[in-house]
Amino acid sequence: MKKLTYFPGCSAHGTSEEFDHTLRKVMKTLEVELEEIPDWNCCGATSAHAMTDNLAMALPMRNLILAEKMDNKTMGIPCASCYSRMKTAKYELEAHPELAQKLSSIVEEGTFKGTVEVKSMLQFCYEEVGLEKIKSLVKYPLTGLKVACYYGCLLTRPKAVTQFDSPEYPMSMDRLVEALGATAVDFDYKTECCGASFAISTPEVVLNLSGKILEMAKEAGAHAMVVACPLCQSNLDMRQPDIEKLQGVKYNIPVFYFTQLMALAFGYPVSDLLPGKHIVPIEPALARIGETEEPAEKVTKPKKAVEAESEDN
Amino acid sequence: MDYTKQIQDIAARLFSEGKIDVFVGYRSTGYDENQVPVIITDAGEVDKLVFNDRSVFNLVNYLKFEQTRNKRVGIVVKGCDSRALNLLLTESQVKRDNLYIIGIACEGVLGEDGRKAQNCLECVMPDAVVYDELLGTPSGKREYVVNADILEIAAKGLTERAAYFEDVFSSCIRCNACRHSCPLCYCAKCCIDQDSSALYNGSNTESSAFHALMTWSLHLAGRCVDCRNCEKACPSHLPLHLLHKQNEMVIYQNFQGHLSGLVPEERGAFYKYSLSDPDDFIM
Amino acid sequence: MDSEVKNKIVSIEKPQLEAPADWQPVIIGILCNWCSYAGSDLTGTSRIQYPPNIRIIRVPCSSRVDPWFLIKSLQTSADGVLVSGCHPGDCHYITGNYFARRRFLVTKKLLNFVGYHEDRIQFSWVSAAEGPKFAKVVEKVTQDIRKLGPLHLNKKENFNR
Amino acid sequence: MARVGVFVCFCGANIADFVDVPAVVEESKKIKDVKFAVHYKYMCSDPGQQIIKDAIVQNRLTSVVVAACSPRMHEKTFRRAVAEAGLNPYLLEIANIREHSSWVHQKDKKSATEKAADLIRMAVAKSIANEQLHAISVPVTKRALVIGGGIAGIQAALDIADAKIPVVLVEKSPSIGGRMAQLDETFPTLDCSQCILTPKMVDVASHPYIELIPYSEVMELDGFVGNYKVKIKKKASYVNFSTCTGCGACQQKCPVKVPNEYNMGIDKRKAIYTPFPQAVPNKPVIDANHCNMLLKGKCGICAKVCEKGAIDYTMKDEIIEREIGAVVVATGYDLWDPKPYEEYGVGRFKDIITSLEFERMVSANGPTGGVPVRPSDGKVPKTVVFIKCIGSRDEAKGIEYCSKICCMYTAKHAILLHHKVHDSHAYIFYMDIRAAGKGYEEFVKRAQVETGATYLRGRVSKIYRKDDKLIVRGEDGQLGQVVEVEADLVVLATAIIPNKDNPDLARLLGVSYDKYGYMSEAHPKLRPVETAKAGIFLAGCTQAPKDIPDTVSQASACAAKVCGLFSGDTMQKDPMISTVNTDNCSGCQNCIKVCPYQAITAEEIPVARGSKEMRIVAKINEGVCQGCGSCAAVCRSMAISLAGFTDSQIINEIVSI
Repeated sequence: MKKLTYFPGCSAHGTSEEFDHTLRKVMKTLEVELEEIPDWNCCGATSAHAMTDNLAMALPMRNLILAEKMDNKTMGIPCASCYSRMKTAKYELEAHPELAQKLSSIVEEGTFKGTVEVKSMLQFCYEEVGLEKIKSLVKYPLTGLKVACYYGCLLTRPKAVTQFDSPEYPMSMDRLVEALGATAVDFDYKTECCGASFAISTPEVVLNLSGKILEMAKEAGAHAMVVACPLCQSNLDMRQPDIEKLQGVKYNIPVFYFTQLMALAFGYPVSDLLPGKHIVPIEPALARIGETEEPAEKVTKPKKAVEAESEDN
Repeated sequence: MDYTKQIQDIAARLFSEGKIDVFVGYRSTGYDENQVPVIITDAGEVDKLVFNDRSVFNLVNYLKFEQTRNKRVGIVVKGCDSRALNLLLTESQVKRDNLYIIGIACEGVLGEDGRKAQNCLECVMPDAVVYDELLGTPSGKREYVVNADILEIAAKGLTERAAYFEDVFSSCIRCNACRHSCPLCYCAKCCIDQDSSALYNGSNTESSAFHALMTWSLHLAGRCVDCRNCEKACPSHLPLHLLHKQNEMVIYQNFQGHLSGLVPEERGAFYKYSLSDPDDFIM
Repeated sequence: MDSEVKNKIVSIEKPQLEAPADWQPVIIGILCNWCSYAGSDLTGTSRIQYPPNIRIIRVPCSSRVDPWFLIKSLQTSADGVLVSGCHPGDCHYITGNYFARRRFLVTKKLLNFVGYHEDRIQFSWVSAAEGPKFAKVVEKVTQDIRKLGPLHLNKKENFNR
Repeated sequence: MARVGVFVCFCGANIADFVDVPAVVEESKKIKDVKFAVHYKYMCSDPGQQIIKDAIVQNRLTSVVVAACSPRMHEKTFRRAVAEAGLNPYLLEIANIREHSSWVHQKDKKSATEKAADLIRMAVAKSIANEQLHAISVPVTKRALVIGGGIAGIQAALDIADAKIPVVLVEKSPSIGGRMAQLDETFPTLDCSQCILTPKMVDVASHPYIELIPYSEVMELDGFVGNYKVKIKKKASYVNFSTCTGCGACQQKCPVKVPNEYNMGIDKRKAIYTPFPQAVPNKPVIDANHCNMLLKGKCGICAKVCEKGAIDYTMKDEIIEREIGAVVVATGYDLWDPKPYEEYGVGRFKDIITSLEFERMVSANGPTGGVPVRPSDGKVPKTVVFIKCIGSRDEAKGIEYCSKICCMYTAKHAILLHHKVHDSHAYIFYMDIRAAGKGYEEFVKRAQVETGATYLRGRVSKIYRKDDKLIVRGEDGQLGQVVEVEADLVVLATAIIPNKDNPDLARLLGVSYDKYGYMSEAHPKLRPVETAKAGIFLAGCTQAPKDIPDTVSQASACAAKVCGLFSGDTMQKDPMISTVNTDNCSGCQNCIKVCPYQAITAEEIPVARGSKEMRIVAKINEGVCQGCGSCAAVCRSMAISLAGFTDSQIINEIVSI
């Protein structure tokens, strides 16, 4: 059993409960034990780093120090914001040891050593678990489901800090959902801005930007979108009715966390996806699973599916 | 280790066959058990020759003198001596055809204290590497060990070292015996003797000794074979081997394990290079 | 030499001579004509500023530098020496700097062995295009030497007097 | 007794503003042996030089120190002046108080002044040890090597050959012509590239003084100016050029198709091919990496169809050696790969092409017959977006410099697009329009006014697909708005980078190159075509990005330099070389090992005059020695000394500080 230091972040206990919930299920299947950091604190996103540099470093530094005390190589973070803060802090503190020195007067938990790797859960699945393993565990391939993978702004940027995937046209999530059997459509808007933190101050900005993303996803032929960030999810999902009202079109594009699709493919029931948390109903998209476009394929495919099922039983 | 008889026989044979004009060997001083080098020109003198663990001097030094120059010479060489000879051959100072070399598979010679000499304990190649005839049983090449004195000095720290070497350099009387006794110091005119040279200013102050000894040791860096003729010749008993061994260590550790004179035709470490030489000390 | 010993060597310095308040380190810079001297010229044409303590001597190639130039420098006039040449592979004379590199390493270590701080003699590769790098190198060397203090006071022999 | 004169230059304000020149002169006067010291506003000027000459005569000076700019700048000038006053020119030393003092210590006049005085003290000390030297005459091989057969190489070769000097022209590919042969029409006159280039190519092939060696590369260069020896690898062409008639039957029948480099891979060529119909020489070569016969031993069709029996599969690479006196390097440029522009979808969207691909499309002999088409569906594009500065002036993704020609060729592309597709519209995103050159600004105006191309000042931030269009989103900086253009085709004006082999070639030739890989000229303004290595010259984009007029001028300049070099039967060589004092030489021959030029040999001389006994000493070939001083530094007995940089000179400098 592999062990992973886990930093859930505030949204995992609230708005993105379904992310956390399915993540824990999926990790169980992948034989990864999540060890939550005891007494973790706010990552410092938005408010802290918008106001004071020291606090923006000190908050994640404390988490990093706590994580270093645990005996694992890697610290996994589901939320892209938390990930970005943590990763940036690690990068800065390593580059400027004098900063760590200075902040040690605020953080009493110990000294920063930089021994723990910080990874987003997507990166962890992609790099440490591996697509091969994920593929081997798929019980119900998501064949027929076309999804647009949306990475948002922080998962792969800035490149110097994240050192993961392409900053402009990443492919890791696309490859992951393809391993689950779904089809990842070519999606040119996968790293465009969703409006993120303007959600409260200037919602129109969010509606415009997220609206464009949905439009392009639809254009690309996606049944659903897949994300790895709670803020992306809430902007695209929760605001979809408002966007539709503004633009006068109907999208009906549910927005999944990649872990939800993994859970589904690994054989967990739909109820484990916490469908109640979604504003846009997920059922129409899920109904696409098993659908095939070319009639020629229809003859062969069910046969394989039957075989696969009989093996499972 | 006593090859007195064999060497006497060989020398007698060489003289009788007319193969050599002179023979360079060791003779006993008759005082304690000390030996000195001897150059004999006649078969009748061969009974002077001795060889045992008191045969410390590197006879190769005598190949640069008038008595042996351009003559056919028979000579006795131990491992270290033969390495120096190898270098002299490479640097065209002697002709191989003129030499009859009696190589010794050396078991180590004794130091002044009557115990095995330090350089013999640390010797990397006790067997002669160039010879016409080898006496004794070869024991083969040995692992390189860093000189114990170097480590001791290096561990001292800069201030102490500076003081230590200030003492060393100020004790030098610039007699140049070290140079005279070194088999590899054969220059027609030594750089530290040249009138025009800013190296030599006629004085034997600490600073000029420092300059001379440093330059001298760098001229031997990558060539010195650790025979310690210089140290034995020094009337001030300066630990000259420290400088040589320091250079030897740096060269061995950084330049592909270079050790002087082990291989025929191989020149000193400063006359070749490798693309992979250390570069990290350079900005 | 094991690293522990090595660390010790660089961390201790000769007893510091009491430097007068207005003491300025004297640094001799020996630069190869084709790369580093040209690079230092470029530093000038680019008006990049650096500390004024270095006195530059032009040689055709770093391979012209005989170790005793360095010994002589430290002994007579300089508190530190910088030798700079072309990057490996870029030597105007093809292989000069490779030979020089070997001598430099041995000389540096030997001087350190007899009591000179490693920073007293420094080396760099500066190409003709690396004006900014030259300034940085001089800055570093000057800083290092300033930290180490004077090597000799009242010993300054004037060649002409 | 030495009598040294010190001449301190103000260099206008360059030195005088940051160094107290009069104080420096006063300080210089205090130096023992200095008999004369003076300052002047411009020492290098005619009256300045006259001051030096007069002082030499009046004060019977034995050596001269000029404190001014870098010796790399004016050493020659002052040497000449000193010589004209009757003093040996090598008794001059320069104290570099401009580059090494006034320019780099501008905030500390006191220190700069002290340093200047010190530099002069060092130069005086050195000059006292200077010796009279005399330039060395060496014979010259009057044959030039030109590397690269693009327009630069062609022009240089023709100009040199027209002066009746034999030229060896080496070209890497099977035909000369280079990048210019790929162009359609050329700015700012829109004359057809082929029409002006191909006659020159034919001239090269038929010129009695040019030896064209195509499909070959330079392997080694030994020697020194006037006396180089070059080894050229002639790659196996597998076609016997002397029997081949160039009929083309082999190319028709060859079954193997390979992306066509000449057309930027838009169409295919065969494994046996001539790069383009107007190629010179117009003989095919077999691409060994793709030929079935050479790879698998099966096929042999070309040999079967060749009536002349010119195909020879057993041909091997051949090494050709030539003795030459000078080299012109004209290796041209490559295009920067725009892959890092992921936000544009480079590599994902077929309808994004580079400007050279566009050039090939609009070219009359191009793969699409002169009409631009979309690679995705073959349709003729109506709206084309051109994006400039792709990789150029982009520190984050590309390179810092301006590629110089993109503004002009993009304007040309807009005009050509309009010519070929009348109802089309060009949008051009640009950072600046750099149109300095004769007729250049007018040409850009023409693109804007006549063609109606829309110039948008701003960067493109993203390109995405919508249906079969590419939506180009960028900023219109003048309106301060984000604009989106629905494009059928996007053309990227990718940066010029040096030929990827440049650094290797530079190392092989022994010339320096900059961080990008361009070879470095000896002086950016005054010696733009010479390298620091005597006898090696640079033409075209080997040195920096430039357009055809500049390239041709530079090539002709190279030719003039070569002709000048070859104007006499011998040439003067710097006397700063090593000499052996045989009295001190012990004959160890270690110096031979460190000499990079094999200039040292062992020589036997009598031990004493009249003696039969011999000893070995080192002997230096003064024609071959380049004066690096490696030997002098390793000579333990100080038998070797390097003129101009002797031990005493350097030690004098060291101890004078």
